[in-house]
This record gives sequence, structure tokens and C-alpha cells, in this order.
Amino acid sequence: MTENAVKKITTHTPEEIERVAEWTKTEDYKEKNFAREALVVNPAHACQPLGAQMVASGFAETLPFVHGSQGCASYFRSTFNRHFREPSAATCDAMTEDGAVFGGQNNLFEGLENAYTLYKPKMMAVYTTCMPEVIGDDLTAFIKNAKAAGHVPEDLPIPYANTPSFNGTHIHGFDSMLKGILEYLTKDRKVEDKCTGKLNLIPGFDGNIGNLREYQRILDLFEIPFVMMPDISEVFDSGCDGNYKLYPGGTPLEEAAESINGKVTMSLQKWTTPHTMRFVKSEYSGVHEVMAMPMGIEKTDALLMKLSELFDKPVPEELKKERARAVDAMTDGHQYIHGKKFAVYGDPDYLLGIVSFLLEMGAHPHHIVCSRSNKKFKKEMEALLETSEYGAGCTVHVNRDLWHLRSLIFTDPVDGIIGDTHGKFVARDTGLPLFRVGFPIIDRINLHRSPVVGYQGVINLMSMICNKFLDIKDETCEDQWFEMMR
Amino acid sequence: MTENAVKKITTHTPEEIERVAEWTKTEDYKEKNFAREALVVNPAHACQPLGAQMVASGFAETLPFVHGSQGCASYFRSTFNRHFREPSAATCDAMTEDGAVFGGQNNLFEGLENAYTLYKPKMMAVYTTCMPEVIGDDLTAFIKNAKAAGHVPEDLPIPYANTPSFNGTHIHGFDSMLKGILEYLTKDRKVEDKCTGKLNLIPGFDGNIGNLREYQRILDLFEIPFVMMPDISEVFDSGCDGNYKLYPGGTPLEEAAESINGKVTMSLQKWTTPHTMRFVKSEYSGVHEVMAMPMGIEKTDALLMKLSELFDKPVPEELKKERARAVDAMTDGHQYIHGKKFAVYGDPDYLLGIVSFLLEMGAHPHHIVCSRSNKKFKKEMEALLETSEYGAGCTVHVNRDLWHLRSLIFTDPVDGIIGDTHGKFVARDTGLPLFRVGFPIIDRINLHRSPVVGYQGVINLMSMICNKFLDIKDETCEDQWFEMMR
Amino acid sequence: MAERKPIEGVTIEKTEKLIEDTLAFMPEKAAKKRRPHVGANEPSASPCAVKSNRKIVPGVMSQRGCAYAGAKGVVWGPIRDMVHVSHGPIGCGVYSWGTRRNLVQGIPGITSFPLDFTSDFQERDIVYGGDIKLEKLLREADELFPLNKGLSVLSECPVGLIGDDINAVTKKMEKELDKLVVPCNCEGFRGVSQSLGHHISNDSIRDFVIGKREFDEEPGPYDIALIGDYNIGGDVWAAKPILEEMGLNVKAIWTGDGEIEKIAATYQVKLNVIHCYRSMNYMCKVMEEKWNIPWIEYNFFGPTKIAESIRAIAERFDDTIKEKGEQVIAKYTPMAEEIIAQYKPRLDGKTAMLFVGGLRPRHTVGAYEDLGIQVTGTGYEFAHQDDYDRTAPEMAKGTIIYDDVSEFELERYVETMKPDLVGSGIKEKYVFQKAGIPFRQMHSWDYSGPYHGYEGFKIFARDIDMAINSPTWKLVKSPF
Amino acid sequence: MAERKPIEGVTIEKTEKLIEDTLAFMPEKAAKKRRPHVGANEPSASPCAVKSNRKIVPGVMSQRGCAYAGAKGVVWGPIRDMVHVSHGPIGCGVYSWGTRRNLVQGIPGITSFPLDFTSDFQERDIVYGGDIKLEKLLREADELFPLNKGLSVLSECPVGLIGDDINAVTKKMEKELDKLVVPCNCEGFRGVSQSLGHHISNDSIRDFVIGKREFDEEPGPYDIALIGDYNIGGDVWAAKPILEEMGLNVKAIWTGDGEIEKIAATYQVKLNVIHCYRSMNYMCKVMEEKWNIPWIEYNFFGPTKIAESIRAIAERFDDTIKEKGEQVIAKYTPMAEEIIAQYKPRLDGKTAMLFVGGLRPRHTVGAYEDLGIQVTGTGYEFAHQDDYDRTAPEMAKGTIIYDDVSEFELERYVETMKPDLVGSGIKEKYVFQKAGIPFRQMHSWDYSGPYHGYEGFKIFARDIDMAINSPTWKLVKSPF
Repeated sequence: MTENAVKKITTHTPEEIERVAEWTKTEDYKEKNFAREALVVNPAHACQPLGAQMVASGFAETLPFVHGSQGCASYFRSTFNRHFREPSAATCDAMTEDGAVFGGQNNLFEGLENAYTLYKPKMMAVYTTCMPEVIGDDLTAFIKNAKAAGHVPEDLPIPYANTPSFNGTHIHGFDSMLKGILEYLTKDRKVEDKCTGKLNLIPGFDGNIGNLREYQRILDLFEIPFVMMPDISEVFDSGCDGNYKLYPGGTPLEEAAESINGKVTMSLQKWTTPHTMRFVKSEYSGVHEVMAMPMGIEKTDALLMKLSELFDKPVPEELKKERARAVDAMTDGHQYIHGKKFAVYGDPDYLLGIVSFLLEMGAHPHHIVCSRSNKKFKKEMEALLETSEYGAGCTVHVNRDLWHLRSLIFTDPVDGIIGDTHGKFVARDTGLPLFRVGFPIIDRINLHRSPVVGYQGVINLMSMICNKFLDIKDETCEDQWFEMMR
Repeated sequence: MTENAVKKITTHTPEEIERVAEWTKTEDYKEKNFAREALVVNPAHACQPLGAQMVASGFAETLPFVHGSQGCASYFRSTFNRHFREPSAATCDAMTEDGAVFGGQNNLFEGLENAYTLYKPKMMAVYTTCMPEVIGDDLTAFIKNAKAAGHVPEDLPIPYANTPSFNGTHIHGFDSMLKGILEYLTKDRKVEDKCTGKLNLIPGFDGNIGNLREYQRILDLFEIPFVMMPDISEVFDSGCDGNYKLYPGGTPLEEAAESINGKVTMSLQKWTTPHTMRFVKSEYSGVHEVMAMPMGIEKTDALLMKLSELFDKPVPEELKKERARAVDAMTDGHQYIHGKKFAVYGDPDYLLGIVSFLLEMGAHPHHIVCSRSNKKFKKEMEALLETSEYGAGCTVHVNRDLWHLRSLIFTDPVDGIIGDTHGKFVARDTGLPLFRVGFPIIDRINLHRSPVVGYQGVINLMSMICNKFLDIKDETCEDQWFEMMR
Repeated sequence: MAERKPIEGVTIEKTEKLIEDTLAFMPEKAAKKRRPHVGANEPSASPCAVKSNRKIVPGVMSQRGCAYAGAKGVVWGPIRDMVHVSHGPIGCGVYSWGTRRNLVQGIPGITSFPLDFTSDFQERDIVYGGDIKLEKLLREADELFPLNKGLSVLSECPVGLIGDDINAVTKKMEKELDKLVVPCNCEGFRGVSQSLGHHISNDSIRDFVIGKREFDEEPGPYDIALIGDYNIGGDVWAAKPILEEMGLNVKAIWTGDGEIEKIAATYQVKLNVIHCYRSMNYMCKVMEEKWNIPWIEYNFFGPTKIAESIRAIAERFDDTIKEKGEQVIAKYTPMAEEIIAQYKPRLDGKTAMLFVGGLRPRHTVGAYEDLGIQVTGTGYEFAHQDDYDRTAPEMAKGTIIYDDVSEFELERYVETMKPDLVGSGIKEKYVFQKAGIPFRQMHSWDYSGPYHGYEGFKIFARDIDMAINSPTWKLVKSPF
Repeated sequence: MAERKPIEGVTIEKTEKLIEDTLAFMPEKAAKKRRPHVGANEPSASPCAVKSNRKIVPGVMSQRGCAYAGAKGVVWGPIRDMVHVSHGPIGCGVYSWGTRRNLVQGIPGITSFPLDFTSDFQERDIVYGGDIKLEKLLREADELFPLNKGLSVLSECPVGLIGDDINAVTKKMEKELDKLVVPCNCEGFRGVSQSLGHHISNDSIRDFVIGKREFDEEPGPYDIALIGDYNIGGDVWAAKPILEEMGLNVKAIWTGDGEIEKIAATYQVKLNVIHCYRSMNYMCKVMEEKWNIPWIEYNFFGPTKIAESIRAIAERFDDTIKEKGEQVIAKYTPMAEEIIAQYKPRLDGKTAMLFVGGLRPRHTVGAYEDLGIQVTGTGYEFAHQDDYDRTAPEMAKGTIIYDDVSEFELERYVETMKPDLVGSGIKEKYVFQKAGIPFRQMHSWDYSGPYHGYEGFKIFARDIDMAINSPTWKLVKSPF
């Protein structure tokens, strides 16, 4: 056959299609699938600047500013739009071919000036896309030059972060941008012996507004003064009252600047905030703590006890009651989830939380997939699994994607899948329910308003999971097994 | 054929079965079904003493006491056990045949004495079953005699209510018992010119603990002092902490007694509390109000404005924000429910709330069934339907049961059903989702902890309904319509 | 059967003291009434010393239901092809609608009727009587549910009190509708517990049902009826196949997933095998007397008892059946051993206390023991002397036996005996769970099941393990 | 086509003033750049005075995407039977995965591939280049997804910057895999919008696809290709049947639910009918030049435009087709009238403002008008002069036309013109909804659709009514 011969259109027989479809469910396929070295299929992570943008959005009157290609900015914004069903303001300096040749300084100049004039931000937080990272733009110099040239006022805070998409994931971009902003704002603000008395709370990359409000509620109950950094709770959950607000919330910049004199600085996402916490440790006053995301009873207990200890306040009565009510819900409902097997995927800190919750319920987090992380995380997860007999036989897969997960489930079935919307295809293929937890959730409403942390989160997770299993039972059982009570 | 001939066992052919099954879906069947005069099939209401027991349970250290047959007490208790998944203490005096002949006084004497000794209540609230009602026991005299004879201390409050099961439903028993308790406790407690400054809040018959907590939260935000009567929020949602408490909460008796000097007495269930509110109007100081259950935005607005007016306090900022967030959720999500038709059934006050919510969303409460009420209620509901173009074509069926509803849906289909667990059979027969709202819910967990009132209730109802429709879409669509986003 | 081996820490003295300490909280008269109903077990004593089938003590939280509950919930409700009318006010029918888990085959509303049919009495029905309404109601029901094989009328309290004559109505309607129309005067005020409801229902079957139909097929030598299995959570569907594998023909089931006409023809069988002795022994005796049908009790909980029962039943037949019985045992024993191997290591040495109805307080003991669990206390809601006599030998010496125990007592017995599991009813479930004690609802298998047969044992074992070993219990105690 | 009747309150003067007032907020240089991109419509002017296809103004919130978005999201992604590789870092592939609603038939992962395939570039790939990885990747993809009919490689920014040669790799792999393996150098930094991505994709089809396959069947006189329908929300499935009912054979679809080999064989058709002129006109011109295939634009939004288009297409064929065309119109007109009768009374006199991509800013105008809605402003994200020239006659005099409008501007235009509906993209949706303005996401039909064809019009009408008349808007203003 000559190379350029015109060929007839090909078709596959139904038998061939059926054969391949079945083959993809086999051990043989799984082996080939796991042998992949270059191809990634249906990953469950995004790129750094997305995380950076979440941070930038979470500071008051701050305009997220993408240095790089314009398309990136649109992708980040629409991702947040879809998940939160909220506006997501961000601009960019729209580098194009000439930028690739001459560098992006002129774009940045013009972009900063226009953005400042039009949107009147109190801060612009700059982060990069692939392009300036590949060509090596020097942001420190560019921003200095922009101010020197009068494009923006000298005193306008313009922190920045290098967030190359070819390295890490959205959580690393979150880390870099947060570090960048805190570094900028707290510069020269440390005062010996001064203490704000506050908790600086770093929630991490979390698309669940309900979680953030839950943290706030818990701290209010403790009467612990705090500043949350970043705080997207109002930014991405503002009300509809007939007035669009460009900057509807966020961490007040002055409070962020003062955070360096805080009493306690605490991150709730270890794997999301290593650089930020390294910076905090080296520069911040007060106590520095990294706690696990409080999912499940034990991790919530641990957080409350730590808060109690650090601020010398008793655990509020209301929270004690809530704890008891959550445990009550667990003992009442454990039979609907005990022994069930789950496949879970997502970001490291979320995964640790979900797994902890499942183990407490006597469920098995059977396949645990993190599509971009490292061996240390794998070890930490394995250590967590070892704390419970229900973790036996569960395996952790790092740098494996949702197409790997498909093979795992077909060859070693589970009862349900927990993760963001992207898992709906593997859920459909395998006929399993998908319990939507994580980011993004772009095919259901309001889930991001329902906390999965704290004691309330335990109840919410149980309700979501157990009631769905009951729905399935009612919907799929034969008449003779259809019952009034469950 | 002679009357006593032994016959062969009969069988139906599959064709005959199929024919009947299909016939039950027809207009012809519907006509016969609606011609029923004597038979009730699958009603959505229970009997008076159940409501009375809910009231009795909701007062502090009060033992609900059934005067009548023991089986009744077990039925009431287990109904609450199943719905709340909580203990439900109540005792009875176990009248049997001899009681039918001689009256129940001796049973009451012995029962009160034993119960008082064993369970050490601060109050016993007595309500009746059919039996003493049919034979005409005189509870006023019996209780007086019991005290006189020393079975219980003279000063032990023993209010009572006549709650014949052959009259009205559980909501009427609720009314009678509440009136009985308030009448008893407030006797001689009215003080001229004294005012507690409090709101006496009467939530009505509500199996949703989340609703009660939502009322409490709203009043706390307003900083309006209040007493809720009855208050089952802790009683039927106590924590699991290793100690069973017989009396875990409830309205403090002294506060209930003082309620006669309240600033405002407000019922949130007009149809559940007519006698109580008549008593309140005739005896209580302060303002007397009957407001609609605050389901949907407008009814919540109305409640908050009324509270604001009566207590001369502005609507709290937090609630304003919540309102805007709820409206935001509605504008964002209306497309998932707009134009959808629903069948709804339940108690009158709940129905008015659900219908109001549906109309606000642009949905049609197409079939509205109340299995025991009256023409006045029907008129009020029809007036509500007339306030919205989305109420056009919707019909109200009073004293019709869930078997009538089955005919309604088969001959005039809808998209979903809203009501308590008892509707699951008609939902299954008609292939529709059942959105569980009301009492009892005995086949899912935690739903009674999720409020359906207030602005949060709007979000919860939307989440439940819209996300289920989306689940159905994802689960039933062909591959080509299966999508990442919804 | 050998006497149970003693349980560590359980002695007659301790138990007697516990009982005395507990009853001391009660008014004297009440304590006096209760005293004979509780005792420390003497396995070898005959009869059992615990008194039963007495009125409950007024004011004490008993778990008992009423005659209507025994009739509607237990005996009649499970018959799948009848319209069961709760005749009287609205409540009884609603509360007993779908709450006992007596599963049925058929198309609901078409060929089976797990619905709530009621006359929803109003004031006027009390004043003027409900007989005319009932007549109309039965006609309406038969028109709207034409494939029903019969209708039962279950009286609620007012019906008896106002002097209605439902028997006259059902007689008339049986003729008119040409179907079995059965009256059951099971008003809730009758008797002291559900038990009288069972008996009244037995009477109704005796007077208005049995003998009125005959099977299509010729009687065979292996025809039996399964008596006293109410198909809770599908129990019948796990038990019947065992009997069938033994070569027996199960011609009728009383009454779980039962068919009324087959029940009416049961007098044609060769043997009645009875699981729930309490609720159905009377009818077995009637059939024995009138039709010379022998009967035998059996127990399908746990492999030990199942094997014993298979052999005992087979013993009543020829070698074919005996051989098949052995084959059944041989076939399922490895599965049972596998289950035991999986769960016994997780449960061995645990203890349980029970308080249920019918047959379970004694019948399930063996199943717990198969898993290594010892039962330290048991009792019945509505048993009679013959039940307790059958119970004593199943329990170890000194274990506590309680009849119609009140919540107040049971809490204290449990507090002191500290079992790892309590198996009782929904009214007790959350009381004990609040106290951090694993619990299974053992009337309805806690929305699980079946627990009968080998298949059921697998589920039973899983559930008991889940209850006792759920990690949620570790979270009950707060660190702050 | 007659000029649109004037819209009450809309004048050239007012609109010009609005534009000036708005741009006055901008820095001078930016305002100067933006000024030529906005104007008051002169329907009779030719060409339209609004400038387009220029770089966005840095720092201004544009809604535009990039060349990759135009290539992956618009042109390639919808081809169902290819593996589309997002070659480069992780983000682009993830963000464009399933977010454009280009629906496809087939078994996902087996015969169709709405998946996210990516090389997930790491630092080392930037340093050492990604060509070798790409080669391996294509091999792996073909092994794991053997029923693919081809593979496309869509370059992300770094690929072009580091000097990889994907064309060499795809050439090699096309030979090795014996399938179409297509390179597309659509790095996001190229050009000023999605538009260049379309063009680059057109080039790739021209250079690497078209002409490489032929249809099994002999060519027929009625063979056509459907160009520029991306099957958003199922649009193709509502449009194609109309063409088929007209008697035409739709041999290939570019590219919604398209098949790559049929696209490769499209040069055999008799006519190309093109919906989205912007993204595909180049390939129509290529086919016209090289294979003499004529092409015609059409518009399947709303019954007025559908009928016009059916007639215009039929005009290119013989009487058979013309007659069938008329039959189609006659068949569906009553349905369309019914829809209009239902919704027009609820929508008459309302106004809408649009800002979308491709063809919709002009093509949907007629559909709104069918419902009684006047469009007072419109504009494109990434149009060229020829788009605006085609738009001016569709809009009334003085209406506002904006190119690449920023959110800042659009907010102010909407604030002043007060439309009853804004139809634009997801980034704008919640901005306007917060302001209490009904909105439909008109890139993706707001998760609804199809909107093409008669079937689509029904859904369109329902959705527009729902958006404008949802009672939720009445609740936006708080009483306190």
C-alpha cells in the first residue's frame, strides 16, 4: 500500500466493538493500562495558575491578574464560574507571539495600567501561565519597572507568583500565590512583642464554601478572633440582590498584613501549603501549626482540641453537643455504609479526610487515586490506612488517573466512588454512584454550600452516601423487596 | 353452588393480571376510585394521640402518658423511634376489657403512681385513645381523684387532653394537648402589666428538627428572647455520648407557665393550632399572631418582617445575606425545576409552605392532596394558587388518600412527588422520584435534620429536588446525552 | 441436649441480687407484680419459674402491643393476596402499614396488598355504628382490587365497644362477593398482649377459613405446611428452599408471603412444621385434632439448629427424605463453616442480651453460640409458660430471664451485665445506643435479613459483627 | 430582506453617547484601542464600521479564549472517533474536557472519545522536549483505544516555544499506526482569539485529512456535507433530519458528532452547507477551489430563518428537492406556529442583548424576533469583518454592536439599554444575574438544547420564556 493511497472509510463490526468494550474491563487491559508511561487519560488535577487565581480571588478588593496567554485566564474563570455558579473576576495581559519573542513586559505594563484604571483594585495579584515561564520573564523586574514607569502607583501591592503549569498542580499554584501575597503584605510589618491575638487560618484549596463557613462558625463559637487567608467564602457565594459587586469579600489586606504578628498560624491542608508554611515558620510570630482537614470525628476532635489548647479556651458546649449528635447519626446509620467499598480520588488533603471518615464508618477506601502527588503522600496515606482494620486491603495509587481507576474498578469492584465531577464517566461505565466531593462540581447545584468538614460535615457525608445507597435499593429492587422502612 | 362447598384454589392468568394492572391506570378506574365513600386506602394522616404525644414529649421532664390501650402507646412510640431514630419515652395505663366495663380510673391511679415513682417526671401529660373516649371516662375527675387519693403529689402538673382517634388527625391532637398543657401551666399565672418580653413560639406539628433549630437560630440572630412550645429539638435529636437521658430537653415548665405574660405569642401552623390560639387569644397578654410556616422566600420574608415589627428590631444583616444567597441559588438553579409538575400531599400547613415554594420556583403543584382537612383549607390553598400563573391548572383534593393520588398521577402525570415516606408506593408505581418532606420519614437518614424552612430551607429543598432530577437525567439518558456539565 | 456451659461471672446469686436491686426502685405493689416475671435461670428446672402472660403493670413502660397488633401485624398482614381492612379509626392501620417487614410477592395493589385499607372511623361511625359502612367498604375494596382472594376485617377498639356485629357483615359479604371474607374481633383492649390477637386470629382461621378450599393437585406423601414463619426480611424465602431441597412439598405458608386459599386447604398436608410456636401452636393442635395432622417444632437459626431441625423433620418421613436431609446438611455445612471462620474470631467471647417476641428469645440463642457469643439474658414480650419452659434449657445457669420487661428494668439489667450487644425492639434500640451499647433490632432484623436458613445465617453473622465491631462505638466517648 | 423596524427608544445618537460615556472610564490609550470596536448600527452601511479581529486590550477583562480553545474545543473536539491529544501541560486539556457540550454518539472510551488525553508536561519535558514522549503516547493511545479512527495532536503553548516538531512525529506515527494522525499547531499564544485556532485547524484538515479517504458508496446528486455545526446540546441531531427530510444525503458533518474518515472524504459531496461561517468558511473555499464544490450559508434558528434556509438550499438542487423542501416547511410550520402562539404573548415587546461567538450573534436574531423579542445589541468574541458585514442588516438602526466587548463595557451597555434578557457566556452569566437580569448562557445553551431546527426552536422558546419569566426574579429585591 502506498503511503498516499486514498482509502475507503473503515467500519467496525458490532462484534469487534463488543469485544473491545469487554476487553477494557479485563486484567489484561488493566496491565496494559498501568504500563502507560507517556499518556495521561482523564486526570483529576488541574494546573498551577488555577490555584493561584483562587488565592488571588480570596483577598479583599484584589484583582487576579494572569501574566501570559489570554485563553488561560478564560479557562480559569469559567472553571470557577461553573463550579460556584458565581462570577469570577480576573484579567490578563494577553501575551501573544510578539510576547514570545520580546518577553511580556510591555503586555504587563499596559495590562496593569488598564486594569488598575478600570477595576480600581486595592491589590493586583499576578501569576503566570506556561508561556512566560518557558521564556523566562522576570516578574520582579517587570513589576518594579511598571511602577517606576508610572503605569501603576508605587504603593499598590502587586505580589506575584511563578506558577508554571508543567510542574505540580493547582494546589501548588495555590501555595505559591499565597506565599507570594503574604510575603508581600507582611514585609516590614513584624513588630517585636506585638500580637494580634488572632488565629491566621489557612484553609487551603477548597471549593466548598460551606467548609469555610463551618470553620468560621467554629471559631466564632470558640470566640477565637481569626483571619482566614484566603477567604473566598463571600467572594464565591455572594448574594443576589440586584447589584453586582466586583469585589464582594475576601481577606482584608490590612488583616493579612498584620497576620505576621498573629498568635497562631494554622494550615488545614498540609499538602497544599508547604511553601507558605515554610515561609510562615521562618517569618511569622506565634505558633505555627499544620492540622489535617477536619473530616470525620477524630480529625475534627483534633482540631478543636488544638484550638482549645492554643487559645486556652474550652471546647464550646454547642460543639460538644454537635459532636454527640454527629456520633449519634453515625451509630444510627452505620449499617448503611459499614463494609461498603469505595474508590476515592482527588487532592491529597481531601483524600486524607475522606479516607479518615470512611474508616470511622467501617467502610473501605478500597482504591485511592491521586493523579499527581508523591511517595511521601502515599506513605502518609498508607499509615492512615494502617490505623484501622477497615483499611486492610486498600491501596493507594499516586500519579494514576481516572482511566487507571476504571481498570481498578472493573477488575476489583467497589460500591461507590467519591470525587469531583470528572469521575462521572468512570462511575457511569462501572454502574456506580458518584458521591460528589471536591473540585470542580459542575453538574449538580449547591453541593459546594454543604460542608464536609466538622461534625456537620460528617452528617452531610453520611446523608449523601447512605441515602443514595437507599435510593438505589428502592429503585432497583424487585417488588417483593420494596419496603416502607429502610 | 352450595354455600359451604369446598372449592378449588383459584388462580389468575397473566393476561388477567396485566389487564387489571393496566385498568388501574385508566380514567375509568379513577372514576370508580373517586366514587369511594367508605373505603380509605393509604391515607396520609395519623390519629390524634400521636400529635398529643409529640407535644407532651416537647416539655421538659414531662412524661407522656397514654390513658387507654397499651398497644396505642407502642404504636406512637415506635412511629417516633423510626422517624427520628431516637428514643421516645411514653407510658400508659393499659386499659383492658375490665376497663371497658368499669372505666379506666383504677388503671389511671396505678399508672400515674408507678410512672411517677419510676420516671420521676416534673409533669405528666395525659391524652386518650379511642377506648376511654368511647366509654366516656371523665379525666378531670379521675386526675383530681388520683391526687386526692395520694397516688401522685397534689402539686404535680397533670394536664390532659381528649384526643379521640375517630375525629381529626394527629395535628388536632397536637392542638388539644398543647392547649391542655398551656391552660394548666398558665392558670393563675397572669400578672397585670407584667411582660416577659419574650416571643412564645408555637412551631406546630413538625418532625423536622432542623426547622426548629432554624427558628431558634433566626431568633438568636434577631436577639429576640423566646420560648418554643413545645420544643422537641433536643428531645428527638439528643447526642450519643454514652449516657441515655430520659428527659433530654423540652420547653422548661416555668417558662411555659410564664408564657401567659409574653410579649408575643405566635403560631407558625394555623391549621394545627386553632384551639390553642383561641385559648391564647382569650387569656394571654401581648400580641397574638398566626403566621404561615416560612417555606420559600416570601413566607420567610413575612415572618422576619413581622418579627422585626413586633420587636422593633431590624432584620439582622446575616439574614439579609442569607436571603440574598438563597435568591442567588434560586436564580442560578431555577432552570432545573421551572415548569416541572409535582404532586404534593401532607398536613395543611406544610402543604401551604411547599406550594408557596414551588410557585416561587416556577414549578406547578399540580395535584395537592390532603387526606383529612376541610373546605376552608381547600379555599385557602386555592387562593394561594391564584396568586401565581404557575398555579393555574393545579387542583386541591381534600379528604382524598394516596390511592386517589395514584389515579390522579396515572391519568394526569407529573414529574415528581413531595411528601412523607408513605408516598413511596405511589412513587414507585408511577416511576417518579419521591422528595421526602413531612412526617414520618422512615426510610432515609438525617432528612429530619435538614431544615425546609427559612432561606436555608429554600436551598435545601432546591438541592434535594434539582439534584435528584439531574441524577435521573444522568442515570437514564443514552450515552450520547451523558454530559460532564448539567 | 447438653446443659449450657456456665458463663463467666454469671451466677444465680448475682442475678437474683440484680433483680432485687432493680425492683426496689418500684412502688411496692408494682414490684410485687413484677417479681414473679424475672428470675435467674435454672436450666434443669421444669417448668421455668418465670411467670408470664399477665397484664402489664400500668404506668411502667412496657414494650407490648395489643391484640390488633398480633392479629393485623403478625397473622393476617403477611397473607399477601387478601385485602386486610383495619376497621375503626385511622391510627392503627397507619402505624402498622409496612412496619413489620412481612415481605410479599406479587404486584402491589394488583395481586398483593401491602397497603393500608381502613374505614377511618369518624364520630358519626361511633354514634351510628360502622356495620353499614363496612359493608359498603368491602364492596368498594373488591371492586377496586378485583384480584384479591379474600378480605379480612380486623376490628379496632371502638368496634367492640359500640357493639357492631362485623361477623354478620362478613358473612353476608362472603356470599355476595363469593370470596373468603373473614372477621377477626381483635380489638386492642382484649387480652394482655399481642398474644391474644394471635389466638383470635387462629380462631378466625379455624372458623372461617380452613376447610373451605382444596388443592388442585392430589395430596402427596411429602406435603407439608410451613407454620409460623412471617417472612420478616424474606425469612420464608431462605427457609422454604431448604425444606424443598429435602424433598418436601411446601403446600402452604402460615402466613409469611402466604396465600389465603392455600391456608384454607392446609388440612390436606401430611405434616405441619412450626417455627413460631407461640403464635400458631393452637392451629397445629386444631389440625391435629380434626384432621390428624402431626406437627413438629423446628429452628432454622444458625447451622447447629438448622441441622438438628432438618434431621428431626426428616425423621418424620422415609429414607428418601432422610437421605436428602443429610445431603442438604452436607451441602451447606462448608458454607456455614466459612462464615464461622470469618466471623467467630471477631466475636468469640462476646455476650448478648435479648428481649424480643415470639420464638426468637430462645430460637436465636444457638445462632449466637455458633458465632462464639453467649447469651446472658433473654425474655419475651408476650410469651406463655410453655415458651419459658422451652427457653430454660437453652440458657446457661444464672442467666437472667425476664418476661414483659420494662425499659426501666432492662436498662438496669444491661447496665450491670454489660453485654456486648443488645438484641431487642425499635423502642429500646436508641435507648441503648445512646448508652454506647451495640444493638440490633431483632423484631424486624433492623431492616436487614433474612436471618432464617443458611442464607440467613450469613447475613446474621455479618450484621452481628457489624453491630458489635462498628468503629463508630469508639467515637462515643468524647475526648473533651 | 427588509430593514429591521426601529426599536423604540433606540437611536444612533443615544447609542453613540452611551459608548462615549463608557469608554471615558478607560485610560486614553485603551479607549482609543476600543473605540473602533463599538458602534451604533447602520443596517444599510456596507461594510459594517465595527472593527474586529484585533488583539484584546491587555488588562481589560475580555471573554476571549485562545487558538487552542478554537482548535480543541471547537473544531477537533467534536470529532467523535478520534483520540484528541492535548499536548503540553495538564491544564488546557482538563479545562476543555466536556465543557463545550459537543455531544457525540458512540460508546465513550470504546468507539467515541470524549475523554481528556494529555501528555501532562512536566519540567523535564520542557527541558528535553516532548517529541519522544509524544511518539510513545500515540502508541499507547492506539493500543488502549484500538477502535479510534485517528489521533489529533493539539499543541499547547510550550510546545511551540521549545521548538518541538510534532509534525514529524505525527507523520511517523501515521505510517506506523496506519491511521490518520493529525498535527495541529494551535498554541494558545498564536493569534488574537479562538479564531486563529479554527483557521489552523482548517489548515490541518486541508494538509493532513481531506482527500485521504473516500466513501464506500458511489457519490450521488444529493450528497452534501453539513459544515460548522458542532452539535452543541444536540444541534446536529435537530438539524440533520431536516436536510434529510428534504431528500439530501448528509455524508459528513464538520465537526459535531463527526467522523474523521467521512470528513476526509468530504471532497466527494455536491454541496457544502455551512452554519458557522466564521470557523469553517476557509475550508469551504478550499474545497470550492480544489474540488469545485459550491457552498451556501444557512441559518437554522427559528422558523423564519429555517424556512428561508430550506428554500435557499433547495434552490441549489432540482425540483424534487425543492418540493420536498416545501413539504418540510409545510409539515413543521404548524408546530412552529403553535410554539409561537404559546410563547409570543409572554415575550412580545421584550428586548435582548447578545454577546457570543461564531454565528449566533446574528443567526439567532430571527429566532428572538419570531418570539416577539427585539435584539438591541449584539457582538462577537472573535469575529472578523465579514461577520459584522453580515450582522448589520440583521439589526435595527441604532442598536449597539460591540466587538470583543469587555465585561466592564458590557455591564454599562446593559445597565443603560435595560434589556429583558442577556444572552452571553458563562463568565458573564452570574455577573448579570446578580444584577437581577435574566440571562441565558448562549455558547452552550445553558446546559439545554438543541436550539437548531424546528425541534430546537421549541426548546429555545421554552428556555427564553423560562429565563425571562421565572418568578425568581421578582424575589431579587428584598423587602428589607
